[in-house]
Amino acid sequence: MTEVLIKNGFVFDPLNNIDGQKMDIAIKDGKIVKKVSNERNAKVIDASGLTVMAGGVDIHSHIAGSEVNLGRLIRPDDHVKDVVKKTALTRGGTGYSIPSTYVTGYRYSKMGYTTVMNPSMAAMKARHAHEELNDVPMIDKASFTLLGDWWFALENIAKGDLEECARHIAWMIRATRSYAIKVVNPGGLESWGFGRNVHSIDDEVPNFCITPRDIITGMAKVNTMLNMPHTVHLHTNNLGVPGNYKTTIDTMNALESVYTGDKPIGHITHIQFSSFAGDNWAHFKSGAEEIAKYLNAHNHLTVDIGQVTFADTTTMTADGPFEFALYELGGHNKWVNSDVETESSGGIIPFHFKRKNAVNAIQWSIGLELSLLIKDPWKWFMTTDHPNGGPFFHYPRVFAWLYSSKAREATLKNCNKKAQKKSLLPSIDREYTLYELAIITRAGTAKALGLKNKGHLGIGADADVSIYNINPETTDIAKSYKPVRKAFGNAAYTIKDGEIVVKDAEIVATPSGRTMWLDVQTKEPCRIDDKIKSKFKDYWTIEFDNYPVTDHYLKVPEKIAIKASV
Amino acid sequence: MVEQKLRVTLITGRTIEQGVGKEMGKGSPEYFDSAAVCFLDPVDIKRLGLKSGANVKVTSPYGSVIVKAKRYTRGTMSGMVFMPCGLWANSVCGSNTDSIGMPTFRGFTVEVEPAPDMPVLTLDELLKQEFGK
Amino acid sequence: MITLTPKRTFTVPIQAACINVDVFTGKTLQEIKNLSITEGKETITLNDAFDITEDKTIETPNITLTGDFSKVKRIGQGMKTGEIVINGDAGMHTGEKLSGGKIVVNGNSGGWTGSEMKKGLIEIHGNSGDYTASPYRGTSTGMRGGLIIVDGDVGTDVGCYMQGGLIKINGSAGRYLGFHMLDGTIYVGKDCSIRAGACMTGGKIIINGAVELLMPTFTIDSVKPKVKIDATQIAQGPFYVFLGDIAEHGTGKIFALKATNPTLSNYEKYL
Amino acid sequence: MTKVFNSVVCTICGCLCDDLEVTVENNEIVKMKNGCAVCEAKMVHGYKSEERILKPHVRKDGKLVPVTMDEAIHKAAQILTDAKYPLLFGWTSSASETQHVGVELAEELGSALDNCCSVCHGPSVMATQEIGIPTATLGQIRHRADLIVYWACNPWSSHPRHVERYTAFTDGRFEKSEFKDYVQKLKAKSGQKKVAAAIRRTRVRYQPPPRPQTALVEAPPQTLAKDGRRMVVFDVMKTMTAEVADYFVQVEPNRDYEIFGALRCLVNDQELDVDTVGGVPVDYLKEIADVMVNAEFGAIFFGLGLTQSVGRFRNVELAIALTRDLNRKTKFVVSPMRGHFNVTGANTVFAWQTGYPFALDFSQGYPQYNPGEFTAIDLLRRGDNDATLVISADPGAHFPKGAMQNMVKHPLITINPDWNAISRLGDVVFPTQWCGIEQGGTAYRMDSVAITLKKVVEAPKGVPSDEEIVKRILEEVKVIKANKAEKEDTGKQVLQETAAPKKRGSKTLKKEL
Repeated sequence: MTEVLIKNGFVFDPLNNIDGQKMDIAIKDGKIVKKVSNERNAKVIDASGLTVMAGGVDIHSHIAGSEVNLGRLIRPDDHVKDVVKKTALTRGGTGYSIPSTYVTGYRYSKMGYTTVMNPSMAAMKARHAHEELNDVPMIDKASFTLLGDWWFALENIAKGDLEECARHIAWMIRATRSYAIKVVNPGGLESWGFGRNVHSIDDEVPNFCITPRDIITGMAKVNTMLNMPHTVHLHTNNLGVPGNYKTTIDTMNALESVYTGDKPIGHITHIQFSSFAGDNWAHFKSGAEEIAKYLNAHNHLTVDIGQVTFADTTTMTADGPFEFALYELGGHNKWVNSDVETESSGGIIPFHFKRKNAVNAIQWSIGLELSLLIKDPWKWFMTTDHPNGGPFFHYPRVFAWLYSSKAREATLKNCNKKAQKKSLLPSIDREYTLYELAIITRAGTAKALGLKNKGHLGIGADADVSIYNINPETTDIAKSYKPVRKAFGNAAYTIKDGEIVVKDAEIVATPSGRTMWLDVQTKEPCRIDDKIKSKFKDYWTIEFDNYPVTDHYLKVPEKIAIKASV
Repeated sequence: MVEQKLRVTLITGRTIEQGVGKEMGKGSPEYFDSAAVCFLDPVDIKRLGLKSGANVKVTSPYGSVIVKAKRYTRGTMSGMVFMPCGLWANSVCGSNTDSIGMPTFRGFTVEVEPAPDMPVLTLDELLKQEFGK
Repeated sequence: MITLTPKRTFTVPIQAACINVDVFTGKTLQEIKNLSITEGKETITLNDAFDITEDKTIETPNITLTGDFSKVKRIGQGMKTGEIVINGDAGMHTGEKLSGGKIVVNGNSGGWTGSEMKKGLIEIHGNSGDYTASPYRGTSTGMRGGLIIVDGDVGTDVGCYMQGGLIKINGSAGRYLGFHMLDGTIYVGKDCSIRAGACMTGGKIIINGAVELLMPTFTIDSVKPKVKIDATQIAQGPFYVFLGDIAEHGTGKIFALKATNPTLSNYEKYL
Repeated sequence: MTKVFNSVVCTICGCLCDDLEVTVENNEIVKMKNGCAVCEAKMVHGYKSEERILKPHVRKDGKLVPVTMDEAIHKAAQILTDAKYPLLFGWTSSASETQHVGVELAEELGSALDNCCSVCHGPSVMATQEIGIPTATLGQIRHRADLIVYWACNPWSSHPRHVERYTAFTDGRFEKSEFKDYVQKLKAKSGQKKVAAAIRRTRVRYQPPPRPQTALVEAPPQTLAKDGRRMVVFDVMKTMTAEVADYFVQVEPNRDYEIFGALRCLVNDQELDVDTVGGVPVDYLKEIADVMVNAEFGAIFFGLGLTQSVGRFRNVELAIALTRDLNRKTKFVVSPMRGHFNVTGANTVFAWQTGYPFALDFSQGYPQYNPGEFTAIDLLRRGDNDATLVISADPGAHFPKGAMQNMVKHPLITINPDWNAISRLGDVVFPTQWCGIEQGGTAYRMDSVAITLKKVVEAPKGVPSDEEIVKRILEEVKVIKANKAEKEDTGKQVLQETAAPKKRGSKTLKKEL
């Protein structure tokens, strides 16, 4: 493989404490090395005057799977607005809110992102998710399995047998070729099986003698027992309900009860949707201050935001009851619900976030308030919960709102008047630096995910690099936010595993990218006896032998071996 | 009283026999026996003065075909006839789709009349007649 | 005036959204000839398919199409100003998303004619296809304004999700006329097939002929002697007035002429 | 040598039953357990019938003659590149891996691309695009549903094990089936094997527990008020399925839409101005609406009776709207009874690659979608195409005559394992392996759960998989296109060289070209 030398760039590499120093980055055989063997044989990129960062790592973006594809399928009206022509090198496709797989890969790469986590995969439909991920080129990816309402887990937690639960989950992580445990509205999805929901973390889940609190703490403990690289990835109860910030704080407290003090115990995802105050939609308010205060005082959690970007998008989540509640609010012509037996549910509603709508504008404000009020950038990460808050290719807009108060003002000015009055944003003058941006988009996410070779440019790291046309010496990014925003959307170079894949925002190579999965080995393997098999037959409608995903479904698999402590 | 012709609504669809037949092969006798038929209500069979198994001609605005008449005994369906989907039924189905891609497969009016002197064509004969190949 | 005449009989469909006054304006004849269109999968120039001449003495119509254009799709798509006259049949998507100007078809017009139209006028002196004035798949915003006049009959699903404007059909109408209509007016000079106004929540459908079968989800409101079609035209009744679609809690109105609809008289007992 | 394969997947209908036990002797399936009659016909008999295609054929002077694979591939690629607007149709009996390559081929060609969905549940997909769909995987229904409605479908014939595996005749965690016990008792009584086989073949019409006649009567029968899982059938005629249902409602043909509309009003406690709808008294529908509202978990399955009769996708749309309305009162789901075993896969694969599930066109370089414009039947009806490739489908037997007559006017390429109607009509005929018997792959069940198909026997020598054929055609198309472009380029160069002495700007020349 050819060697690459990136010369004289301003490097931002927070995991190695490099803050904009001018230096060279050398690449050999897909890894970062100290120096190239011979500069004359290496491909030299003159990065003088450019910003160099590790490739972006997205911690939460729904890019593939049954749910995503169903969303794609129901929105021809969305695709027809955004078509992508085939070229000699790249495949054609469509956008907008849920781009087709190839377009997803190309657009991520154009922004300098090289790793994306697909955070919601129903175990039974894992095969589909992996087939689809194979068609997302340019990026490395991994999926999180929905396990919070899996009958096996609920029964074992109710029994108090967490070790057995852990063994089952280890089996499931392997069987679905997954990377982390995802818990969505714990207990709520099971209740939704009969059209109901849970409304606090201490409501009982019908038929299972268990509460959401039991599930949350049980899963967090299981996660620790299994030595998973990432924490439990949690979508809270009561998501999207006014006043839900209290439930969120209850949840965070519950997680604290199992915190052992070394590394974070949980990750609360798209927390913007869980930081609502006010008693009802008419009195809808931001709960960002309370949540940020809590997070500033505690160290057991990480969060991502789920920023709203004002787009005609498509909301999709495994939280079926939430989507139904959204549908009930009216004004939606399409509603999809898709329950998955013994495991999960799902819902989809196309949704247009509008500046002039008070609730939407406040939601936008909540996301930014959280981002700016949480002091430590290692605790929170930037996402739009693609496509829920807005499509992922709107990230540069979000960056601009973070590094430029001028950009925030410009958007706020066009928002709903009531929302403007309620917004805390005018009182906050924090502006993110490039160093901090590198934390919330790559270094922090890679760390939270336990991806040792990603998110930084130290020796031995994967040679995933993005180079942006931003000169930190000559540009005041906060003032001239527009060109910088443009630069973030159109990488000067993206390098994936040592190969230049994007040059001047044009795709120049289309590698496949790897699919990472955990081979979790428990000391005592999960017992698969006839009893379990017969239970399996009772619970699912497919045969035990046909359930696990085989290697055939991973185009470029990257197995990560994990030794569990049970 | 015996009638010359009946104007009825045609329904096409699957039967398990046709399902078995198609899997045995389109040229198989099972397929021919199960697909080149038309089910009528016993009352309608009587009105046409037919016996079960007699040849009938089914005609629609889109074409006509000879098939064997069979009695449908499971429930009343006077005014309707049922043909298993397949080449024979499709000889009378229309290509109009109301601009959604689905042709006129069922729920349209056809005429059924006895055709004692006309043979039921086999798959190959029918292909030759309709498409010349 | 630019005149286009087909050079040959087309067998595969042609996509030619560039046949549009906005596009032609400001271009020389040579530039117009070089505009690219597709014939099936092949990209060709306008000149490959059509004989193109210019007559600078005539201003309106800006474009005249003479011959069989039934395989030519998207004529005048998204046009804002000017006038196109088609002396022959027009293909699918003619005048789609029209936001001004005028299109006259002296022949029949294909499906999706005037789809998602905003403003302007489309006159069809023949029949018009399915989905006339109806939006694209999965879209719930239909025709917003303007006027469509059809001298002949129309196909099925005409005026779906209509939000404003007027469709005047002098012939008869197919199934699902005014499906999910929100506002605006549809007038049918002759008969109307089943399921007119299904799922409508607003607007009005005036049927001057026989209604094949009224949806059971409509309820009779009154009998009115006449009804306004637009500011200048009035349809003479008496008309039965039905409200619906109650399954959608709608308040759309169907006006069915009493004289041609004796089967609807059994609704009178509820008045 | 005998080998027994377990958990083999059936490749007939959208149920994708994956519990077959297949016995193979000397590379031949000799026995199959657990499958339905149709499955047995295919897996034990049909797949090895004499009608198998073993060699590629090309039509020469009106007769199909065997040729080499290379010749057939080249001929097919030549036809497709020469055509102005080819159509690629079928795909639903192929594994999703093949469908995957199919999209690439269509994109490379700039052709139209459609799958059999357009003549079965395309309308259901379109209805979903209009208003979404509340649905669930089949197991969810098995575990929870206490009311099963089969509307305009006859699973007993088209999905023979649907009732037994997923709905009325099976037990779930929260819902028991009285039928299951009954079936089991019957099995025990008269020798398990014999009866099991009989039930599978659906030849024996065993009588369920005594109940009132299910013809139209004034008062609804008591069975509807009973506890436990109930099964209701709406259809235009009394089918096998209707016979075993607790309750059968015979509706007039083409009046489903009106009945759905009426039911929606009744579910929302509104009054109607009419007495009967679609041949069913309104009082009767009121009772049904009550039963629906009072169900804990209801499931509506609908079939081609809705998608093929007058109204087509609008019928489905209203079925979904009814389900949505019912969700305000209780939990309800609705699901189409997808036909071909991988028709859902075709929709799924097409959708993730292009955004659209069927009725595609690539002539503009990007995918376009519009049923009615790019669906196979409409293209053929209008005569828009000048060449067709049909893969793993038999439009010869399942398209209306008018459409087929336009198809056979132009060159036709077919890829099918046996001499079905379309292969007999083909101009270039490829042999291929039976998907799910001689080759593996992935298929999507009707509730879009992906399942891995198994290979149990070796294909006859020289018969490739359809994936390989499509891949080779794609490569050949690329080669032909490259050669063509090269020729044009040399043509251009010659022109430029001759033009050069005249000192004309090459830019203007290029423009003219």
